[in-house]
Amino acid sequence: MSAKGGIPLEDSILRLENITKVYSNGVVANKDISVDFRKGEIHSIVGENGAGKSTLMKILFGIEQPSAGKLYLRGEERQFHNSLEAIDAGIGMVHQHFMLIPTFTVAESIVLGMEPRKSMLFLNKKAAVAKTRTIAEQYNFDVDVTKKISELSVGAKQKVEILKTLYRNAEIIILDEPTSVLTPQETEILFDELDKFKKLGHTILFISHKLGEVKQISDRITIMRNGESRGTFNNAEITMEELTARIIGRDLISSYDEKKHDWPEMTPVLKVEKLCLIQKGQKRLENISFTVKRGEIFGIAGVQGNGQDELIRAIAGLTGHVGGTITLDGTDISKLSIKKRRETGIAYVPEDRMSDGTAGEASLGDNIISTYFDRPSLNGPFFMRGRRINTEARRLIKEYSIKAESPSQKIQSLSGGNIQKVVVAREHNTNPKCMLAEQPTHGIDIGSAEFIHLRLIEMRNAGAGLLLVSADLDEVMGLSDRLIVMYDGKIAAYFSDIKGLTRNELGYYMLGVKQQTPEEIGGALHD
Amino acid sequence: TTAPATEEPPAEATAAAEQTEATEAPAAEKIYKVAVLVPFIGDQSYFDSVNAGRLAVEDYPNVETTLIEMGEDKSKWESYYLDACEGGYDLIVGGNNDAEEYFYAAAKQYPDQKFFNFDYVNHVELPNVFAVTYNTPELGYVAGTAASLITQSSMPKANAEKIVGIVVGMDFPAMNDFVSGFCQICYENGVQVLIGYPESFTDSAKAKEIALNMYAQGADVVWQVAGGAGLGVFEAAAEADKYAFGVDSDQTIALSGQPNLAATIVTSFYKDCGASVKYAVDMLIAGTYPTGAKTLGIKEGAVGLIQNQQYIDMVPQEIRDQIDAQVAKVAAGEVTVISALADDAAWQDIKAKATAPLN
Amino acid sequence: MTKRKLSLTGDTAFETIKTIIAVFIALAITFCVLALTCENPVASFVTMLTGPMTKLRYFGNVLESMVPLVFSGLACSLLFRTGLFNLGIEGIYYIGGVICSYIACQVFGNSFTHPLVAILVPALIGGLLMLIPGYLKAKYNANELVTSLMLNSIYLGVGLWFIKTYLRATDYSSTASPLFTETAVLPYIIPGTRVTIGIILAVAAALLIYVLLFKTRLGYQIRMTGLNPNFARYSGMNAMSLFLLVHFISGFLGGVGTSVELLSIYSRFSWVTLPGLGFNGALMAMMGKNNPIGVLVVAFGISYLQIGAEIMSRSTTVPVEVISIVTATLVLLISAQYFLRGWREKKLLKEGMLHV
Amino acid sequence: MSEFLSVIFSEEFLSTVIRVLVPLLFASMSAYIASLAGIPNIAVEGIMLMSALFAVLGSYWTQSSWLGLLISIGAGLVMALILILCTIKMGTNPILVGIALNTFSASFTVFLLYLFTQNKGTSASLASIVLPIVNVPIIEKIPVLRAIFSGQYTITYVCILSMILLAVLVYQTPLGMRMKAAGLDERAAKTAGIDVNKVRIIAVLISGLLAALGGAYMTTGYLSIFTKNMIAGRGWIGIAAQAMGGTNMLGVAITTFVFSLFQAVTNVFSLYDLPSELINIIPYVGVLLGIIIFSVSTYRNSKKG
Ligand SMILES: Nc1ncnc2c1ncn2[C@@H]1O[C@H](COP(=O)(O)OP(=O)(O)OP(=O)(O)O)[C@@H](O)[C@H]1O
Ligand SMILES: Nc1ncnc2c1ncn2[C@@H]1O[C@H](COP(=O)(O)OP(=O)(O)OP(=O)(O)O)[C@@H](O)[C@H]1O
Ligand SMILES: [Mg+2]
Ligand SMILES: [Mg+2]
Repeated sequence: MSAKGGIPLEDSILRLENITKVYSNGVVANKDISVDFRKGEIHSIVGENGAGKSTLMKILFGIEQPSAGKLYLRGEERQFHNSLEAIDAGIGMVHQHFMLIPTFTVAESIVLGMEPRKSMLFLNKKAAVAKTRTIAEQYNFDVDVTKKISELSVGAKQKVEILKTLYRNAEIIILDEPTSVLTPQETEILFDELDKFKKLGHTILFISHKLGEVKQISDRITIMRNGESRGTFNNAEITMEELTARIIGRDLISSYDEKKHDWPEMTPVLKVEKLCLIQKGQKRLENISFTVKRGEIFGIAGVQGNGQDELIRAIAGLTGHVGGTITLDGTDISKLSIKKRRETGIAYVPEDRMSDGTAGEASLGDNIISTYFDRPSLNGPFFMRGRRINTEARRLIKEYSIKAESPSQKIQSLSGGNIQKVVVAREHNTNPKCMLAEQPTHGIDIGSAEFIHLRLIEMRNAGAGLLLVSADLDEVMGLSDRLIVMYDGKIAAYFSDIKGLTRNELGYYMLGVKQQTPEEIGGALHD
Repeated sequence: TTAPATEEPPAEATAAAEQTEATEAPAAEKIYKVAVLVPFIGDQSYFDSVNAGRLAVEDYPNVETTLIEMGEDKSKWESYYLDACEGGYDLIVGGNNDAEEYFYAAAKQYPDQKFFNFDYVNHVELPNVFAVTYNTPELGYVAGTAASLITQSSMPKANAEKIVGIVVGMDFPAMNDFVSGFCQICYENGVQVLIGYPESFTDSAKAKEIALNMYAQGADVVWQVAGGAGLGVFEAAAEADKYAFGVDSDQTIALSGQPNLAATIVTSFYKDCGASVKYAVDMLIAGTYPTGAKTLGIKEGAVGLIQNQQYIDMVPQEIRDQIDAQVAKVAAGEVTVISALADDAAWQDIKAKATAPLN
Repeated sequence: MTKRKLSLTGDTAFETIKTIIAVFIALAITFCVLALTCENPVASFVTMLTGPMTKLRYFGNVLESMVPLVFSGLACSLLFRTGLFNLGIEGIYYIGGVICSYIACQVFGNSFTHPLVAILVPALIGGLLMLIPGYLKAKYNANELVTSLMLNSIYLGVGLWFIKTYLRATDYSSTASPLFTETAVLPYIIPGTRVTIGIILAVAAALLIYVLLFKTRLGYQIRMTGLNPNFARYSGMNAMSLFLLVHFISGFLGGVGTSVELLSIYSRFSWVTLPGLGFNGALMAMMGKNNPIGVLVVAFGISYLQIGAEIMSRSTTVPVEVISIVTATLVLLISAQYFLRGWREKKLLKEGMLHV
Repeated sequence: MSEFLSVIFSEEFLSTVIRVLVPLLFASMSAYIASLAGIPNIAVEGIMLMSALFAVLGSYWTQSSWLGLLISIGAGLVMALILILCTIKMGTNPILVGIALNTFSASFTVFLLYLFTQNKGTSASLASIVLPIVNVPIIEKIPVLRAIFSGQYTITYVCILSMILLAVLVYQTPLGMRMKAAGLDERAAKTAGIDVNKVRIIAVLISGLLAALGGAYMTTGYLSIFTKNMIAGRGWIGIAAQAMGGTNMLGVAITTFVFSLFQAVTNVFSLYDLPSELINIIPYVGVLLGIIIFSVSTYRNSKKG
């Protein structure tokens, strides 16, 4: 079954032999990995958070150097000391986190590092614009190359990242979780492109936690676990279940439905009425009204950038200038400070765990108490009680199976999935009446994602109201009891029951193709 | 009659202070250890002059000197004085404005050693201390005399306007003591004075800009009293092709590397701290170390103007004679010179009068 | 995931080894410089290292010169903790000194209340003045480096003018205040030195700030705000008021520092330029990694070295300026992050490979 | 007052502004280019001081003002090299290195001065040579223009040229774009295949070169003598101007110009009987008010949208 061995060297364009990577802090991220990539294939790499996928790709791209092992490119042994050498050798990489500079234009971002010149010395700005435009057209990417990066949507930024590799003539394109921020439609387009590249002879290395996508697009799949390779498989020869089992070492719960549970009295807990928001002279939110009840998960679907983030931040109190009212459990919280809102019973899992959800330089312990550090049980009359805080942190680490050595470890040394678990643990631990969860499993491996989902369901079952924002349709459809779709700062649709709702139907509302009547939408508030 | 300040015989410089002869003491075996404490040398001003005095006595066979630079951090000075006292020196030369309190405290604590304050402001009477100060206003007066004569003269770079300038490092009484006498005589002579304070003793560029402004407004001679920054005035003079006065010592010597700048200096008005240091050491060796405080002025030759060849070549005989006459008048005590340090009201008054534009 | 703490190369052990080796190298360089500039390098070197221990007065010098460094170091470290590069302590030291002197020259109270007022008032005003760049930054995002540098020069000008116009000593030839009233001066605690209760205040301040930062809710909030203001705001902390509070405390420390320095070491105010203690404080803060105890240790170390070098230069022909070469080398080596890193990584790699 | 106005509106005043502006412009551009590439250069003051001294020593040793200038630039580059090596190779905080270099330079210049002149205050006794004053034939005759473009010290023209080259470098060359990228986001630059360290080394060396020219200007024409601590805070003004302008070169230049204008006015004011301490803070107050107005209006605009 394993595709390993057997393949003659000539067939493989890129071959790794016994690659081991030990980071300078002693972490062994890759252990004795041997794998080869063939010309014209889409090769997926899957594995849990921290399995070492990104590290392996960084080694291929010259950002990290292997501690041991060899790398053969087109049969020839190579060593990349920096990205420039990798780029020159025809390797391109789209990173897990965008590597774009907000103040640069699209054209500048794309040509950076390989700028067209005039008379040897000078930047040829016109040629830069022309060249990038040509490439974008050639591959059917619809982006305005004269726009600034900061003005682009997430999907457009993703496109720019891919254009960057194409501009560099990459024969091997590495995509580290490119789809985690895209809508289904955008993902479809991307996959079409990838298929096209494949046919043109490009090799694509694809990393994703969404196994459905992996199955859909891959020729071959390499599984990683604990820094080791657990074998490479032909896509056709491995089932979804097998794949899952090999990644997390057990089976996944197929559906959360059985866990559904009706809270005895579905009283409203969060009521948002006629919410409006104007930012930088633009209407960001217009007349948003809905009610979240105890014991339900209220979903908000939508393409990123259609006001979901602003809405959640307005409810949490992070954005000012709100017209309309927000009522939590009978109290009008729309004029209250963030702290007061939290005290009234709001908890919030933010979209960006690194910039809002944690202080990377601070310890895990400090991070896990930030929203209730003044709780009497953690404090004496004057001082904070270090030992109790430690105990509390250890308890949460255990309960949420966070992979960490001790509460005094810096949080940024945890893998992304574990950081997300810390955030969820902390917010859960405040026992909120209403939890705002924004992209709670973004970029997280399936095992951890399931764990977080179960926690959210548990909260719901204990009587909390949950407001779930997600760009991942599987997630939002799998978890929500009721659902609205947001488009252009307005509610485009409301579904009181999501049974029978199709992804495509939802997609039409998300893209603004369809729109419900005000009466239908009114149900969000009054149901 | 070339007579740079440091070469003047000390006996003449301090004629008023007791009669002196014997420089070679009979007790030949004794080696006299002298410590000289200044914040730093190279100020182009009296610390350098004190050091010159030290170097002069260094040549004596029975004198050993140590120069101690204390740095500009005043909080450290006390320990430098105490260290010097504990270092077994026979004579400790120090004092002047900011260090005075440490100087006198140390003198009190170590009564067996002799102390010499080379430029006092508030003398404290102690049996082992001798202190001198210099009549700065008189020096300013002489400089003002020369300046007002030159601006009205037909010297090649002099103009019709009766305007002169003075660039002063900072606006505080000890510095203004140079200005008060200067203003006094200029006002008497109907000459307007431009005063500029760069508020720095190191920013020569700023001093240059101020001096350039003065020259642009019609001044034809500017006196610099601004330490290192003052060198900018000579740069301005060279650029504007005008005259400048030096201060503290013969600055044509200091500017030996830059003849075009040295050429702008008509004369320098000196304060001979070095000579007084030498005098104190001589007295120590002679076994007649004085106590008390003395003010040294024109009469004692401790302040005055440099009459070198350049001066003689540049300044016509009749002007030099007029200056000499005025100097003699001051030496004879016929003029009461206003001191900014001693009489603030009078200084403010003369400053207002002398700086008022002429009509 | 094989993740192990590796003992010899662990963070604390490595930092210690690194610092010791850096100090040794810096001293070796110093020795070379001495060998080039003076006749008896060995003796001079020994004097430099042991000088401060040879006399109580010298050791007193070490303590007294570390006091202002501790205060400005603490003040700067708090500012740096907010992630800002604000050099305003320099100006606070000046204007605070002017205010302290004004009070110290008045006649009132006794030898307890007078210094108390003379320290607290400049401290309060220092705190308030520090709010200017703090507020401009927090509210309007005005660059704190620009505002603090400009304010430093402005405080100098205004302070000089104030002294000249309202507080000038008539018996003194340069711009300076009259002698401080006797009751205002801080008492000496070690006879034969100028070590006053200032040193106790400095150590107390460091401990207090340490406790504040690491043991209290306020300190927790300050640390989180400093590390990630977005996170602090998201968590419900009032980032703006914390930010202003930190600036206030920092200015307050600056005011206390300058007052303690003046009332301990000086008998009148005669600074006509910025004292430079603010910049040195920035150095202390950075070398002490913005940790109060670190600042204390660094301030002692640098003062010791400085005094040792001064004693050496007094008794030898070495020019005082050579000290600066020594200090610069030491500062650069100790604060080098990558210094010995290669060695450490090789070791880590070896140990890590064992687990593969 | 009318007298004051007549001074302000004179051609002479314009050339005063230019004279004051040149070293400050070098300082701020030095700070600008380094910070653009992501290495704050706090050592501008120290580099200027060192170069000012070496310009004098160099021209004295070689008896050629041009060789002196070269030596001075060399000294500046060495200082810059220390900054960049400590930062890149040793991972020292660049600001710490900057402060250390400034302290070092303040003492070391005095030490060198003493070594070569036996004087700790000035280089006046050295026969150093200045660069010539350049008169430009036709411009010499045109009012106003001649105040700016003729009869200036050699390095003033070097300054004009440097500013043009710098603007071209930053805005018209790949290197400039890479510097900006390295400064704005090191990781993004690295993954785009840019050798960030190389770009930074170049930027800091250019920064050293500009600071060195600023220092050399002080002693090769504007003045001909080195005096201890003669840079007197000009480097810091440059750093403040950089901080105000950020990545916008024009903003940095305008701030510097405004400061110089105020400085020149101050020099004129200092001949009037006003409290000189207060007069001397005018340029600082000017820049402070400038940044307050600028920040408040930016804030208002961003609120309005
Ligand atoms: N620069 C680094 N220094 C030290 N350790 C690192 C570094 N980068 C990654 N690691 C560690 O190496 C391990 C593997 O990380 P890697 O990023 O390769 O995982 P991954 O498979 O990409 O995970 P994810 O699915 O979350 O993206 C993790 O334990 C991580 O903490
Ligand atoms: N110097 C470091 N020391 C320790 N851990 C580090 C270091 N640098 C990065 N890491 C950690 O290694 C992990 C791998 O980095 P990477 O950029 O691939 O993110 P990730 O963990 O894979 O994120 P995600 O969960 O979003 O996929 C991150 O969690 C990061 O915090
Ligand atoms: Mg990853
Ligand atoms: Mg005249």
